[in-house]
Amino acid sequence: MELTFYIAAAVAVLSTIMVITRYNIIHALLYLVVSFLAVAVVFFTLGAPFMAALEIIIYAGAIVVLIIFVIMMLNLTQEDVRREKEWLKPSVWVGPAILSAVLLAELVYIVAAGTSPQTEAVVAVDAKLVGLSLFGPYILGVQLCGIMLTAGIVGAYHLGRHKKKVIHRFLQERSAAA
Amino acid sequence: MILLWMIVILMAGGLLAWLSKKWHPELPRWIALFAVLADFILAVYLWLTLPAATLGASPWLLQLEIPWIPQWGVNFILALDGLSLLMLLLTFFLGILCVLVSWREIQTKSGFFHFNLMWVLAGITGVFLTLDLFLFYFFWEVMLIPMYFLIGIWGHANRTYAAFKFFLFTQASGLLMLLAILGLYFIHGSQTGTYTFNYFELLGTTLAPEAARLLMAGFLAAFLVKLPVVPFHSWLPDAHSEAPTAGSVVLAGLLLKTGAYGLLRFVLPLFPTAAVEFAPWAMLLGAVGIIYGAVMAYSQTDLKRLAAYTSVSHMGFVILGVFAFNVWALQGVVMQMIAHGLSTGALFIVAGLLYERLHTRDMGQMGGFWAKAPKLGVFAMVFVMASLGLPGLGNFIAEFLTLVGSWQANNWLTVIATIGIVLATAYSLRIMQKVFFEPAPTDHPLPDLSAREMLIAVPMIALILWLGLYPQPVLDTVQPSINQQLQAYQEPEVKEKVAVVEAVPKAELSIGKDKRGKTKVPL
Amino acid sequence: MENYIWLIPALPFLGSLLLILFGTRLSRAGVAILGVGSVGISALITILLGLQYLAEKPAFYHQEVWQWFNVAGFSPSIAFHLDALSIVFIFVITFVGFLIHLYSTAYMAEDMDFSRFFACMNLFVGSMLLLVMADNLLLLYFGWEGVGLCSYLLIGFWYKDPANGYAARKAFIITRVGDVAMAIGLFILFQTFGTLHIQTILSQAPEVWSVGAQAAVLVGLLLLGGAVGKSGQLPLQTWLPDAMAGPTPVSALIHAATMVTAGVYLIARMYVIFDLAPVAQMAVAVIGAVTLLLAGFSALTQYDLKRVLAYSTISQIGYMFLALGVGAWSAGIFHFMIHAFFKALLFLCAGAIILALHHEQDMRQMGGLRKSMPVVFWTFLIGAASLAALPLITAGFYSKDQILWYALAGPQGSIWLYLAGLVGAFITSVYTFRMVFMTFYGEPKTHVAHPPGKIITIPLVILAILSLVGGFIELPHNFAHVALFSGLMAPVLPGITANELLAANEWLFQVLAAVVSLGGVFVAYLFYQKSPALLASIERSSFAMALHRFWFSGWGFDALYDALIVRPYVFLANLNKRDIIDSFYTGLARTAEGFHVMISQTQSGVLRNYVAGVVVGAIMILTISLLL
Amino acid sequence: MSGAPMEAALLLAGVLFILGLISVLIRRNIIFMLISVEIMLNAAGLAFIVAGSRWVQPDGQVMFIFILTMAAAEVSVGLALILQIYHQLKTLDSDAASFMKG
Repeated sequence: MELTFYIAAAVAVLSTIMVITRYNIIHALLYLVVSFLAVAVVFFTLGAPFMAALEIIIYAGAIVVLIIFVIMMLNLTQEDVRREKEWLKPSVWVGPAILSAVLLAELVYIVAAGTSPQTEAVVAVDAKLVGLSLFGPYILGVQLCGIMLTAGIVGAYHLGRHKKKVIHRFLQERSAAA
Repeated sequence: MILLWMIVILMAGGLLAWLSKKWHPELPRWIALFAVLADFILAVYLWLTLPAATLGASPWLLQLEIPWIPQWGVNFILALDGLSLLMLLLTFFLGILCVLVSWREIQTKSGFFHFNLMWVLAGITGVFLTLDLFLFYFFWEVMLIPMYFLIGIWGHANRTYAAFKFFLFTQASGLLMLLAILGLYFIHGSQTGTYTFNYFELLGTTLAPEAARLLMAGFLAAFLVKLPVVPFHSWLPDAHSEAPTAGSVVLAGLLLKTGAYGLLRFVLPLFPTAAVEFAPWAMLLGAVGIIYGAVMAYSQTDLKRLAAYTSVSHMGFVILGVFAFNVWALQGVVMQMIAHGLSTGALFIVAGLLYERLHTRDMGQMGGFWAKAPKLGVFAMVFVMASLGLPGLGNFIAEFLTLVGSWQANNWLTVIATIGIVLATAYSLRIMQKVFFEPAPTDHPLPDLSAREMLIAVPMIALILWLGLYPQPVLDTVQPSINQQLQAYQEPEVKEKVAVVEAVPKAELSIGKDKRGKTKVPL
Repeated sequence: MENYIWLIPALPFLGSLLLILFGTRLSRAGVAILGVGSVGISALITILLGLQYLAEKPAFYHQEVWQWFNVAGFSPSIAFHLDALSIVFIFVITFVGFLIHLYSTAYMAEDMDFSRFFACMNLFVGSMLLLVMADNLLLLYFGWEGVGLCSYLLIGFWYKDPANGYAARKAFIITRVGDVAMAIGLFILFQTFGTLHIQTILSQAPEVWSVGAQAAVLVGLLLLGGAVGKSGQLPLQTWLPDAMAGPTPVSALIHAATMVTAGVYLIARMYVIFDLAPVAQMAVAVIGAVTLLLAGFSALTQYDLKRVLAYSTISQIGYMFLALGVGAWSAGIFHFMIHAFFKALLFLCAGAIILALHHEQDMRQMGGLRKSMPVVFWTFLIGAASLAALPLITAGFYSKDQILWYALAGPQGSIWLYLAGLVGAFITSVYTFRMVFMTFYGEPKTHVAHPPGKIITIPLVILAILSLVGGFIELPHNFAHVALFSGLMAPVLPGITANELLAANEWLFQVLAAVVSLGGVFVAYLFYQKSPALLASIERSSFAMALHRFWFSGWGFDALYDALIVRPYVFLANLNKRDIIDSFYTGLARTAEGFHVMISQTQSGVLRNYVAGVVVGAIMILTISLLL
Repeated sequence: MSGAPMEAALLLAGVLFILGLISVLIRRNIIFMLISVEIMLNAAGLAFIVAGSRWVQPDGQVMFIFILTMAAAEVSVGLALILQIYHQLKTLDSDAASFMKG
């Protein structure tokens, strides 16, 4: 089981690195799916099989599909890939990478310095328990999530809708000035 | 109930005035006038009918207590004693004048103007009446915001700047006071277990010296800025000079008095030991303020700015007197509050009348009005003389009593303050010289006072003369309150003084013997 | 009669009030009747009251009108206390005041602001009466400031000329400097005695303070400060010569006869304090002596007729201070009364001349008026003789002789004070007759336009008679010995005994004084009448010219104060016109604004920068929490 | 079932988070940024799962569900916004929208 974890973890990290280094969005998305799947495996090893399933369904499924739909609507071409390459020069990424590396180092230090608890056998927390606590003490959170999703739907519909006149007033001013 | 009515009449009058603009453009003025007049008549009625509180007994004449937010210990408490009664009389009197003086001056948005004016007055009335600290803070803000609009909408050229400055100074200091109020609330609550904002209950709070100092600093912040005392005065010249006439009159005549009132009502009784510690510094600030204000006033060329700095100078006497902790000084302070309200109000009215006619406040543009407008000249002369402290006018009684009192407390600062009188002469006479006597640089037509303006001028002159020649009714009205405020300072002495007050007036000789050696207030 | 005491000040106040309210609607005759009448009735009541006082000889009359206020035992009243001292003063104020009012109706007849003039004059008389009748120091202070106001209003009466306004303000402000000293004196008195009632203070002071007590000296000096300011004594004398900018009747009434002697009244009234404070009393004498000399020399050099008289007033009040300072209380008051007569007379004569010569005040433009204005000439001559203290016939001789005598022979007298007085007397008679010769003798230089009418000459004649016979109520004991005046004063002010040794030879000093006075007249005659060339030759020397300039400018006090006080004050005030403290707050606002500009730079709109900011923040927080 | 080491799992979450962060920082394409945010959210969720597993409590998984919901809502709104931006600016460059700083 431990081995499964390490392999899955390695896959997750590698595929994520691939995600962030791709120039073509579709390629990146494919790696992203791999990454999500690997994380799902990690969940499984951590004794959360239900979450693993959710991860696959929602992240690897719904969200990625949504993104792909949008990309399809945008009619991206080879030109965009070339521009992406142009944007991703070492001078651009070195600074943020160092910054993030510092952050990572600190995280590692914190995790390593923490009094490590004795590794015990992973006990699965079954979905029933999760459901009980979700509709028990966290009922307010569930309701809020419902509201948020509603807002998300309304917002997405409102923003995504094609209107005859699409130019925002800020841009109108700008084009008028130009 | 009558106390609540006073506030309600003003607030309702304000709303009605705002609405009535739609029906008839002149209606807001009349509604405002009648609202304030009604309040004034109520206050005068109270003054004449309520028996003067017997000395030694409770000074409170009327009280109203309604629970408001009981779980926080907030009550709607209104209470009237001699001090607040006098302040109310002043408020409503000046309120009437403000409506009258704006009759021609304010032509734009007159409905909203009168709404704001009424609500400022309502806020001031509330401040003078309430004895619940929560409510006090509420009214403190109520008088602030309409004032902001009065300056910001109907002011002169630089009004936005002045309005912001006024708002920032008073709001920031007011928040410090809120902190202090809350601090007092929690300390009292943790000591006794009853969390309350009730003034009477908070009076008994025993405070650690350190806490008392901090809490007093919070209250002082609000009151000293409002008063204003010299390093915190710089909002005042801008606000005064940019405000419309009615705004200046309310500012100088009333808003500054809320600071003085706060010192008397809250700082003195709540923090006796801390106040005694702070007294020399406060008196120093007062003396510095007297001199500094006078010097600044001398150099101004803007008539309203000059008058504003005279306020700074005169308010120096207030703080000098308050922290002298004796009956003479406090009587002088109360007198100063009233007399200064009238005299500086009058000076601003003069400035406003001149502005209405000439459209300038620059004294360099004025001159020779003595011949053209003799009535205006006499009006100005009387109040210029009042502001330099001429005997026979109210300010003299105020300043002399204050100085007599402060002499008992601190000789050198009193000497400095007295020198301020010479400087007051210098700037006051400069007004007369520049505006009325010197030949005019330009030949403006200058109509003399109209009947409406005479209606403003004559009562003011009559009142200031009355205050100067027979101030006893005023002094008697306020005496019990002052004894109350001073109780914490000189328990045995007050008793003695009470006896003195009751004694026949011709017993001066024996009093002189009693007093010797005892007149020095322990500090 | 004593029930009508309150009417004496009330009538002028009422007159003033009516004139302010209705003055513009009344005819000139109406204004004159109201203005003169109110003072006239006051004078009548005063004379009747005075006669009653002389007949009954009570200690004093007292009347309380109402209690002013009462704060914890501080309870001054609007109440009047009349004893011999006050009666002398109110007699002079109302009677001389009445004559001057009468005179003014003619003098001011042409003026636009006829009613304003009488309103102010009445207000002045009322305030002055309050001052001298007050039974407590606060009411006295009321009158004291009131007369200051009227003085201000009347000096600046012709306000169209800014110079007059300047003089008026100068007068008010300088006297206020003295008033501050006096106010502080009142604070100390109140702290010590718990009251400001004059008689109480006077009766208790010797019990509370021993002779020479520090507090007593302090109070004495502070009261002296007030007196010095009001009475134009050193070092606050500079306002008085400028005060001549006012109309001449004003100079006569306020700046010669009454208001400027308020200081004398104050010191005499509070004599007990000065008795207890020998240092303060000595200061009074010294200030008087120095002032009378300085002012005398300045008077020698003036060309403006009224300025000569102004300096002469300062000088004569110096004599009164000298008298008070050596303890010759009654002599000081006697000189006040006589001085009021002859100085008012001189001013009124000067006014008649000025009016006749179209407001010409320069003596160099006058001359030969003896023929064209005989009445004025004779009355002026009488006044001048009285001022110069010509022996035997003039009242001035008797009053001044007393002062000189006690300055030497009194218990506090000294040879130096006497010498100062004697030199002063000589100078007085020189400048007085310089005035007479320059104005009335020689060639006429300006045409006389309006010969003075009856209304002008009648007051002159009355005052002239008083200036002559007024002295006969108090004659030296070795010469007829009439002591009516000092007898009158005896219950109020302590008497004085002369040094035994000197007393034997008193006649010698009287003769000396007479000789000095006559010598002065002779010198004036020599220089200004007989051989002006002699004077011209002296004046040509550079030293004399410098001295002349120095004296002419009043010993440079004006320039000194201007450079030391006025200019720095105005400079500092103007320097700080924008209010330095405000710059602290605007600085605060600027700083906040600066930070705002700085921080708003970071809002670039580039999303990645914001993220970077978040990261940096996270790193910082983590680092801090790790390090701690 | 021998459990996976907690530290390693937490480190994995950290590494994934940092990778997402780097991507947000270096990418100008808005869609890439959105994808990176998803990675970061996922990493955060992983950390919750780890914690929940460590204490054998359901709360960690509850939190993950909340995060999931939020991510879904965020992606839908975010994509709608991207569409708008693309329509208006004809580019996916996030810097092009910097004039909206106000």
